[in-house]
Amino acid sequence: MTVWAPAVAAVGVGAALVTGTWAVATLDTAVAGVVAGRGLHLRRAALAPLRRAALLAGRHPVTTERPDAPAWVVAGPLLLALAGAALSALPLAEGLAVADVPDGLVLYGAAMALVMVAVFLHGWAPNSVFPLIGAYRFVAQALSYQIALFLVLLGAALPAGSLGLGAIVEAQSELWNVIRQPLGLPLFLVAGTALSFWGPLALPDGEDLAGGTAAESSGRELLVWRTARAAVLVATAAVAAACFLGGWLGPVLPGPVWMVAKTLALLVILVVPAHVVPRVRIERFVSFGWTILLPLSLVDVFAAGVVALRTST
Amino acid sequence: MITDVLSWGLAALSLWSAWRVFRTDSMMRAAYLLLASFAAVGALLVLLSAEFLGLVLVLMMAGEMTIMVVFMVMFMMNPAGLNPMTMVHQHRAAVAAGIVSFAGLALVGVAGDFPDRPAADEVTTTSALGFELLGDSMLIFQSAGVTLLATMIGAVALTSRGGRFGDAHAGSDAPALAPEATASPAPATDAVEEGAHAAHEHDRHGAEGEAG
Amino acid sequence: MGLNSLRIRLAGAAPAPVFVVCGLGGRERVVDLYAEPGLQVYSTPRHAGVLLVVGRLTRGLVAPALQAHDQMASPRLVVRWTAADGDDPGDHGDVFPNAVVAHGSAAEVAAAVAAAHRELLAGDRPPSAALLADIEPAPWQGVGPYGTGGTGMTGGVPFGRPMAARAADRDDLELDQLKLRLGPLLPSLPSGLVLDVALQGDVVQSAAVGDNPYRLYAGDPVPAAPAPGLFERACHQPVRIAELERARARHHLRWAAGLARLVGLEALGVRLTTLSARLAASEESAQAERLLTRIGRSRWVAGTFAGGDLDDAGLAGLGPVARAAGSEEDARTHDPAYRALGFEPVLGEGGDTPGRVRQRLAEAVQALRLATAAGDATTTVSGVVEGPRGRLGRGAPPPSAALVDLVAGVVEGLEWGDAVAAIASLDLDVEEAARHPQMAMP
Amino acid sequence: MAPFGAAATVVVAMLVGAVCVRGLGGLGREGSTAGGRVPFLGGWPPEAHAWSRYHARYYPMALLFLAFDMEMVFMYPWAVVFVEEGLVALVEMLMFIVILLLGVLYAWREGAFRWA
Repeated sequence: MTVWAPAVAAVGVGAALVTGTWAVATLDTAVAGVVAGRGLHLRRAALAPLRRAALLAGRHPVTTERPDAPAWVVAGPLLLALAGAALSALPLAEGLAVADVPDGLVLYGAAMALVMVAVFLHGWAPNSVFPLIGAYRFVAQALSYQIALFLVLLGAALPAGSLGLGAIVEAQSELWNVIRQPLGLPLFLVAGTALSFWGPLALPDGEDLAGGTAAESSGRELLVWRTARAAVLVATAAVAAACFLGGWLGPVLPGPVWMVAKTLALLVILVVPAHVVPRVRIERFVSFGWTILLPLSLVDVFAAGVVALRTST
Repeated sequence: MITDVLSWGLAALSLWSAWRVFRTDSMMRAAYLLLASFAAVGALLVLLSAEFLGLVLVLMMAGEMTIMVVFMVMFMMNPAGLNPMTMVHQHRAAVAAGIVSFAGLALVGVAGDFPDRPAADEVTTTSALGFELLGDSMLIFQSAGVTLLATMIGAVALTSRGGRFGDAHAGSDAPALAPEATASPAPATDAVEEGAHAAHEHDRHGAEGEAG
Repeated sequence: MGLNSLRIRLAGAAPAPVFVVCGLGGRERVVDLYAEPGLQVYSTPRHAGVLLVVGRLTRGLVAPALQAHDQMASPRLVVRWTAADGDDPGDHGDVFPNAVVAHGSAAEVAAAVAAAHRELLAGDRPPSAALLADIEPAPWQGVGPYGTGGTGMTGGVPFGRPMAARAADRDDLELDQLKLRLGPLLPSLPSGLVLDVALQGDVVQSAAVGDNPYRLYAGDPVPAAPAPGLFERACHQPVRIAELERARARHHLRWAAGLARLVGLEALGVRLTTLSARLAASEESAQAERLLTRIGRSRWVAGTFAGGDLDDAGLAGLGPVARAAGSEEDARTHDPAYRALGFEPVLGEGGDTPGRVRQRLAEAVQALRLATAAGDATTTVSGVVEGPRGRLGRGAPPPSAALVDLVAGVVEGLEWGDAVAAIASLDLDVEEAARHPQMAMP
Repeated sequence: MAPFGAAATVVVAMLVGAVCVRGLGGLGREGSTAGGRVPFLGGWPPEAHAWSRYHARYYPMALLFLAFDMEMVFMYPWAVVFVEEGLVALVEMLMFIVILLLGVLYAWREGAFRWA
């Protein structure tokens, strides 16, 4: 391994992040157009993210009176980097990963736990009421989904006997986890939507808070923040594809194509509710997270455990 | 070579951010600088082939430090450090405690029995830990569960206001001294004053406790 | 150079990012703006580059509009949407001297905004400079060891503002209370509503409605009275029931569009607004009916809204709000023409926010069905008409005046998101409240 | 060497993001005026700083989280050795989790997840 390998890896993950966020924004625009009754215009939807990005890139960011400037500068890039860290643990095909470490799930967990820090910093930094409320709301939200998110992934790791994402994919060569653990994928998608604070669970950046943690963001800063949010969604979909849909496994087509196709399919499932399901109340989500999501994910883990034991003996 | 440079850099980052914890005015910055310090230590552990421990340190500390920010902001006056203040109190005791703990840790570092070869790649700390937890340390593991349950119940009982039987204050009248005497309603105002007083005390003396 | 011009070309093709100031007589026009594909209306000026002033600015709106203008990131632009015949002169038009003036339909204005925005990006139009004086709020550095103007940890005015004061709260704790004046340009509140709230955490501890920005003061130019709407006309002359009920359904649909935006369903809001303009067509009417029924029945209403209880008392004449709480009052029950159609008021969906939401959705569906069934029947004139917000006519104050008084009580103790939804469920028109005889011309 | 790739990714993403936010002359005070720096509340300036002793009413739930965060640390190693250890592992973890779930049940009955 040469010294340049990490640099190449970083560029690769960066390219994946950029195309992924572009795909998310395109899907989002297309679905919004259909729901609004304007019909499906794929070409326009594909151009829309580039246009909006160009618009934001040319605008000078404004600060508030007495912001926590370092926190503001760190928040968006940190969120982007966390999505990048999660993606770097993901294998695109057998042996084709930046860092398919034996503790891949823990790496993913550490990155996703830090999402809470990035969002809190982003809401805290402007010293303004609505972002601040958004930040505290996200803490409540994160405390409610996080355990369930990690547990469900742990269930996927049980048959593999390893926390490495490559090993988890390989263990699905006979049967995908989505069938072996029917609860796993739906629970993960709910927790993942909460993690990416997207759609009905975009509570920290909600409309009632005039944009929440992003209420004081403008120009390039806003562009980085929106990109980072979409990148987290991409990472969520990609991890779900690897852990539940068998990642690169599939007939005829080469592995990376399967991985990308599965990720895109999951992205559609994640993006559509944003235009169909209304914002959930934070309290309702918190009690849902603790009294339904968490117990169900424990049930999922133990059911997965029983199944894994029966197949191994 | 790269590993050496990285480990020295991470050690320096860890020390620097730990030092900044006590030099900043903002509770939020103090907590997250501490998190940065922990993250650097976690990265050091990864370099020492203790991948699981390093990553899990970051995973836990991210949540823990955020909760610490939430609580510190609730408890402290001037939580953002808008007015300058000092995070260091009781200098002598603090210096003494610092020296003692440093000496203790240094003793472990110097006198401890460390392997002098890097661990083989196929040895993973994670599975070793797993066998330990399910084997010899099973009792410790299970009693941790009971301890955590006690912690949860204690925390909820102490903090939850609107319980399942209504407001926590209702029915919390002090028992009357004489059996016939009608109990006077619990003086809620006392509770307020006590709480406020305690919070005030905390603000004055609690900085180092919170930051540590 | 090539890259930059490409960026400008791309940016020019994006929907123009707009922040809306709703002036006098602008309310209905603002609703149409959200459905324009060439515009993207944002809920904070920080995301916007165009300040779009709809209708006439009043004295109470000048300072907030200037503030919002300066809060926009540069390069920025002001567009004023005046009525087709031009708004009266002397209506604070000089506040934005370099504003682009547009009039006509929402589509025409959207096109004008997009064109002006493209010129701005291409550098053919000078960006709007800051309008407020560039003075730090409190540069004074006096008393106190650190020159922040006070002593102790929380004293003084560090960086120009004091720190929040402590206050007791419901949980017997003493924590800081944020006293805020929210609105009149906060899009999550009805346009023009100024709310003085005390927040502890994200919970509204107390609230009071502030000065109505649409109120006119002595010496202000008096705008021409708006043309009476269908419901006002129905007080004095018979109108076709089909037309009246379609207008009611249209009103509720546009209210639902606003609510959809508030809960993050912007695209659904566009759909509802578009449908509201085409209710005369039977196909669109049936489509709207299906959509409203589906939303009202879905479990999401219960998941998205909660709290905001109002009891039956003191809601006389408040239409859907009163009926949701269990009142049976509906002026239409006294109209023989309605009775002939078998009209029965929709009753008692619940006196809280989800109840009011369901009530209004159900009433919109009922109105669409009545409109279909009514044929050529006309109303019987009795001087009183059941408007979409409540009873109109006989010199009664407009329902919004009473609805505004309900706001403070309904939001107390609610989490902010619930509070905003509770206010939206009241469907108040702040401008209509300002037309109350007691409010006008103090 | 794999972790270096992940680390490089994080560093590069941070740098690129930070350059976008800050490096190109952004997020400075230049170009903005005092009026524009006022936090957005809908038109009027705030009376006081927003940073304050914020009452996060969900604090009982935050304490509950700490216990479960601990539990995750035990569960990762457990998952790795699960298949090898077999039934013993399943039963032991089940015991541990049921004990913790009692805490959640109690908290839910006490209304720790409601705050408004």
